[in-house]
Amino acid sequence: MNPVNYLFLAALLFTIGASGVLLRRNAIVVFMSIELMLNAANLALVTFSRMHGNLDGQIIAFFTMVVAAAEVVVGLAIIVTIFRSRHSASVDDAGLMKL
Amino acid sequence: MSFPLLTAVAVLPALGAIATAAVPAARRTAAKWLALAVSLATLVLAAVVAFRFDPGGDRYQLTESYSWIADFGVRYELGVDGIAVALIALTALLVPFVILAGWHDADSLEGEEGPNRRWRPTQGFFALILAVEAMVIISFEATDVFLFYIFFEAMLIPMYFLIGGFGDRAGPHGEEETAKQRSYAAVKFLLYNLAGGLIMLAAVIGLYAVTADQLGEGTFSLQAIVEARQAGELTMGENTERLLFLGFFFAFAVKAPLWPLHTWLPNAMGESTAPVAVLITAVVDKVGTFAMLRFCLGLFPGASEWATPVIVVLALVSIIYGALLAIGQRDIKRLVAYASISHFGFIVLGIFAMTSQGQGGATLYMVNHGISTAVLMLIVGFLISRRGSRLIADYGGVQKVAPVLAGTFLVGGLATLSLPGLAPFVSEFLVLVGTFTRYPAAGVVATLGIVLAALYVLVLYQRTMTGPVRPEVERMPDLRKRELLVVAPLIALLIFLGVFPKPLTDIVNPAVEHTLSDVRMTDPKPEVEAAK
Amino acid sequence: METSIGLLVAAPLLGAAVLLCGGRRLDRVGHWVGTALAAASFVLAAVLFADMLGREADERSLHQHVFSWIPVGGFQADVAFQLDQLSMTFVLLITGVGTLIHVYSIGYMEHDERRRRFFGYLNLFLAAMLLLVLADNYLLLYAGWEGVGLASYLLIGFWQHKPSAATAAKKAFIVNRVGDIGLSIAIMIMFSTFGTFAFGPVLDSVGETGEGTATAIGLMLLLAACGKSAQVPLQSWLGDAMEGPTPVSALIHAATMVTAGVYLIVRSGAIFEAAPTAQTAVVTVGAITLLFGAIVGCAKDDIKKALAGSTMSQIGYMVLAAGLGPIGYVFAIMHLVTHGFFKAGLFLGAGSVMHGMNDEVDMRRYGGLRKYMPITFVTFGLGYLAIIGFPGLSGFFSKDKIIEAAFARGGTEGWILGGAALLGAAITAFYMTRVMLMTFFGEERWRNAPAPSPERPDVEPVAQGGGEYEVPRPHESPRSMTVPMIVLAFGSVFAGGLFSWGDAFVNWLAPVTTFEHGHPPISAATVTAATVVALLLGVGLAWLQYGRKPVPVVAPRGSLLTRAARRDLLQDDFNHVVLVKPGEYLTRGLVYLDHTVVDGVVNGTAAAVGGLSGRARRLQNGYARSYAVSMFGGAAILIAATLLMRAV
Amino acid sequence: MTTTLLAAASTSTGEAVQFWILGTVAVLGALGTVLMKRSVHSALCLAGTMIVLAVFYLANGAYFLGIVQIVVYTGAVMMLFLFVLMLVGVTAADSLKETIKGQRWLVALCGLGFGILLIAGIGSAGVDTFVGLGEANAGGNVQGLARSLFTEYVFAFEITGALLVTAAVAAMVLTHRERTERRLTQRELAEQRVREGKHLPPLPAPGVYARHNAVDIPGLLPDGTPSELTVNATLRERGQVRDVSREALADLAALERRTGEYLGRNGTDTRAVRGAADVRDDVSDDAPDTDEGRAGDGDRDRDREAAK
Repeated sequence: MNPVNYLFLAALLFTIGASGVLLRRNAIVVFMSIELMLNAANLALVTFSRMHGNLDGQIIAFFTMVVAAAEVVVGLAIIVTIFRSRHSASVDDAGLMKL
Repeated sequence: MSFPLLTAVAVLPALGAIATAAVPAARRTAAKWLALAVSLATLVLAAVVAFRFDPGGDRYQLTESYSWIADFGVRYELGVDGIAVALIALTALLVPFVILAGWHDADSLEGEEGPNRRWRPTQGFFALILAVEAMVIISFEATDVFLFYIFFEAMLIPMYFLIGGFGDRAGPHGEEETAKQRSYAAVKFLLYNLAGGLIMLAAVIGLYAVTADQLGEGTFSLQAIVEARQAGELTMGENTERLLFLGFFFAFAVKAPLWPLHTWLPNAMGESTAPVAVLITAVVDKVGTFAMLRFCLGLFPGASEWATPVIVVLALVSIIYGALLAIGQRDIKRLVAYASISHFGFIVLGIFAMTSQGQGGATLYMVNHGISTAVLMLIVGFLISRRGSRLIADYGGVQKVAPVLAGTFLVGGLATLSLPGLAPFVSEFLVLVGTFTRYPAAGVVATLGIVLAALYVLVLYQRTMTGPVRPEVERMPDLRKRELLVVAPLIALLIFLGVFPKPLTDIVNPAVEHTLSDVRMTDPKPEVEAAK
Repeated sequence: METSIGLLVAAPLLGAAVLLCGGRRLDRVGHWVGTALAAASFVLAAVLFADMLGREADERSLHQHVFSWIPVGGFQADVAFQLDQLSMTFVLLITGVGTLIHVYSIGYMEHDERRRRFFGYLNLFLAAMLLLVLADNYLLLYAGWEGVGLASYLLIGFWQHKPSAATAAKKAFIVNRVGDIGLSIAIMIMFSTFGTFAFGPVLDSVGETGEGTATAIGLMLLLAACGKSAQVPLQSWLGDAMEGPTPVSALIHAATMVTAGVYLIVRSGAIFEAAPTAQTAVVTVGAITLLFGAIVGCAKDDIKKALAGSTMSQIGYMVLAAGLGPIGYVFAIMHLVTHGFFKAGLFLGAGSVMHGMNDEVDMRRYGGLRKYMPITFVTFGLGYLAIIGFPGLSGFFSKDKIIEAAFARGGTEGWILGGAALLGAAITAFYMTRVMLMTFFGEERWRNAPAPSPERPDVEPVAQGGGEYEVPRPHESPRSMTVPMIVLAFGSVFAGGLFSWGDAFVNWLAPVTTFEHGHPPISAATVTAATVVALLLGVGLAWLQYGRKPVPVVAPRGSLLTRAARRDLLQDDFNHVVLVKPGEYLTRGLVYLDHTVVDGVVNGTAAAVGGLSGRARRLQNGYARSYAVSMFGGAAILIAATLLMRAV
Repeated sequence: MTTTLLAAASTSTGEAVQFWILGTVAVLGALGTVLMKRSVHSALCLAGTMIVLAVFYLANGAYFLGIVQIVVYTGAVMMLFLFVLMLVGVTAADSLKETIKGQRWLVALCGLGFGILLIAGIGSAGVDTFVGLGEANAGGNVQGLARSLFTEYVFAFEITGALLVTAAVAAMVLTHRERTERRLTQRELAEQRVREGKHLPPLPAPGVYARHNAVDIPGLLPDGTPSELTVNATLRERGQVRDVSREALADLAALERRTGEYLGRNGTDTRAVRGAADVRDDVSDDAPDTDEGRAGDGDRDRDREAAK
């Protein structure tokens, strides 16, 4: 098989993740979907690094992970705070922008 | 580098505006006096400019030139030719009278509470007037297209606040409705001019692109472009030139309201106080016609020639249309506004007649119309401030109770209908002759305008001033000292320029010759000489 | 001597400036100042006249270049004066009659608190009129032309509190403006043809251009003349102009201003000679107007309006003569001068009558006044004899010559014109006699209260309890009024004889306005005889109708023609239907159009944009997820774009 | 495994097999993450996918990343998720019913379009020759990463470090709640209870009058009705309250009746029966919402005490 399939898989996962972000109202699940997207991206990066035979792709993937970790920490903290304040983790309820 | 005189003329009122705005709230009268002093100082400086200007000298004088935004070749370039000098003088001359006439206009807003209470109205009013003066003057001086554009647009900001913020209460339909109308007028003014300005901006950028494309690095400098064009280095494509021309012309046609882009003027002049109305029609709008002369003709001679027939027709329509609508008005201020539209038609006609008489006449017309409209409008303002109504029908027999007011009003009116001996006659006749020598038919049609002018002026005078005295005007006081001080000098000037316009023509003529040479036009030869 | 020409204009101008700007403190002396300055310029004129007589015929034309007025490119307008015999004649007439009328006004306006301003306006008029006749180019003449128009506007509307006066003034000015279009267009044509509009060059080189141009200029000048001189079709304002104070009617609307048209035509004679069509137009207008005015004059019961009609018709004679070319110019001017004397006299007389009759103007309420105001009667009578052309009085000489010249035009045209002129003479005799009889003879109809009449619906009969009617006490006017009348009467008696004494006037004017003897198909004696017969006929008819049987106080309904004539032969109605009404509709329509269409388009656009954004607003529903969807879609589109880019 | 890392256009069949199997798992896991009703399940699915991805990393020669993936993601991040889920409420299952009009269709459209385009893009990218990580990983994958990480990416690395610190601080700041008011004393708490009309005396022990004293059997009140209060709240939560057997109730009722006849008064029987019925529905509808039940029991007991 051609390793490019990894890329197709990545694309698939990314799309699923994106749809998840758009479909789910529970902030935590939305977050998970984002993680899914990030991971898909990482997979692609890793595959690229293999494709081009240098490690930069992996480096970027590494950074992605770190940043993702940071983002998760902050994001979840925010979710918790929101949940505390309005007893709901639904992204639709956080609608102060709404007219 | 000698003393930057032109910058000084423009900057002085600007500083004055800031200073006036900074006057503490309690010291209202001080602010008024400060503003008046600054405007008079500006007048002095403008006079110095006029004297330092040598009609026989080269085209642009007292020039200043610094690089401003080097990356886009934008320069801070100032320079005046005869036309600019005349108009700067006009502006500097009118503003003190505007300030004096508007001495008490902002008082009613002081101590205003509730929704429409404003922050230090008096200081604001006079500061804004000075700001407008500064911007108008610098846009008369700018020889860099971009610089001009900036102030051409910036002018709108203070004007917007002057119109929207300080209209008089004397509306025909009660205070509530008047306030609504006023904000409508202000917004309309802003939108119309912004629309024009934005289209012009596109053209300005286009111009830059063309120069950058052809001259290596782009420039906005009027002189540079004109020289390049005359040297044959710069040759715009026919369509490009026409599009750019239209872009510029549209903006100027809105500013100097040309039919059918005129409808903002009656609202703006109707709703704002008389001094502001004078500022609009006598000073700000002149920038439009001035720019037609300096930029449209200077930058796009070919396109100007191409567009002339249409523009001449539009000008004729404006003349007749404006006059007819003036006859049909019930509101004195709107009447004056429509009269102005008719006069702007004459100015544009003169400019595009492409004859020395036409353009010289147009330039004189700008000055004379400025003065005559100022006289008429300010007196109308005094009249309205006495009776508190703008409707013609509410007056009658004023002449009996306030003869001086009526007399000066009549003089203003006669100037508006361009009676010989008063300044506007000179310019109007020059425009007519200039037009006739190139487009006889247009000249004849335009001549009808003088009958219609007589009609609306005299009907106005008859309805308001003559006839039996109406009870409402019985107690009307005659002109006060301050008001007479405003009107008398202007009338004197009208008569002087009507009898002896030579000083003005001497300054203007060479500039007009230059403009004509830009468009490569010469006056048509008289038939008989041609025969010889 | 040249340098002093400007003073002629300057003196009354100074007076006007002083009186109008002087303020109330001049109220006491104002009228004296005005009169003095008018007189001053008359004296100066006389001096200049003497000086001119002292010189050879061909050196009599003086020029004074004061300053360059409007120098723009090839357009050079100067303030420069030209004083030749023609101008001199006018200057003398204007200053002379003007001064007399100043004097007269001192008495006439005694009780008016705005007398100072009145004299200011009179001086302004003198200045403008002198400028008109002294100008050496058409543009300066135009300035004077409009100036007199302004003065007449101010003076007609002098009693501004009377709406009728204000309206009449406005009407006069606007109708004149219509004429002014002609003058200004004429000047434009001159400039574009000759490159100048100074009398000398234009009139010399008019031959070099085509007849078409000349005709155009001529017709335009004629239009101007019609406006100023109240000729058909622009005559409608003169009747209403009688709303002004009587001295004004005498000076402006009889003696001087209304004759400016004649001056213009005579001055531009060369142009008309180069354009026969234009000449024909001129004579036609003249002929029509002289009949028109005469007919109107017959029907009016208002004494001033009757005289106005007669003015119209007399100017018709002048225009007719001026249109005849070299054979007529001189007589046009001659009639103009004599008419200046006797018509002014008649008006002053009328004024004096009104003065004594509590400003009553309806002749049907006069009658038998000769024994109450003898001086007025005599002077008025002399004027009357002069105007009907009673042999030996000035009117006779001038009018007779014009009729002769009219016949001399030759061909059927000559016969028609001559006939019209003769008929006019007869009618003149008729209506003047009518005026005379109704005013000074017959029973005293003013003794009992007025009854409403179709002419004057305003007066309500005393029967159903109106105000108490106090019987007027006719009395002779003060000396300041009678003296000018007497002087003018002298003028109207002797001027004609003086002028035709050895063709003095002809020789005087000939160098300026070329002159040649006309050769009528019938001998001069016959013409004279015919004239006399015509005038006797007219007088006789008038006597039959107004002398023999008493004049009814309430005007009879009268024949169709009479009723039409009372309404100025329906010309006002005509203007109203043809011009005023459509104009009103047009303006109303345009106001509506401007609001709905021109403005509507803009407002419509604004509304459309508003609505659109209202719709678009719905997209911003505040759900983070739907924003995310749009982002996602955007990303998809971006990819598609890149793919396409690569595909291309 | 090293073989696969050499330059090649295709991989070993082993890797192929592994890819197809695990790839399916990964996709299923992803779908599960998105579609599961309870977020706990989503979390678990995600974890699964991540592990699969870790394997793929290893297969792609990214050994370090593979490990990091397992440690950081499946280890740290997913645990974090689960903790938060606990905080928010494990049992909470959110409905998948869409509230925004047309959202679903839009998502479907965009998702399909996006996916297809992306895959088409990759397909058209024409990447068939793989350099492979042979020489890149020659000096060892970790060393290689470390080298470039601390040489050319050192700056980015430092910044990332700063980011992490900031994130940690941020998390603390966000979640830490400053106590604004003074801690309440015993007395105040008691007063508060009184004010709120809560159950004042200590709760009764379970198993009173019971056949046996198991904790999951409610004690009976004097009239024989079981009092939920006596059962541990957690058990109540879980709905694991065992009820007193019917016959016991029946006997109790009979005894009551007899004593009633003996004493010559009646009326309590009905009460007893109703009580029995009460137990039924009490138990049944206590499960879903706890507060209601507790409150109801609270005041019922109270009027019992009043009767005593």
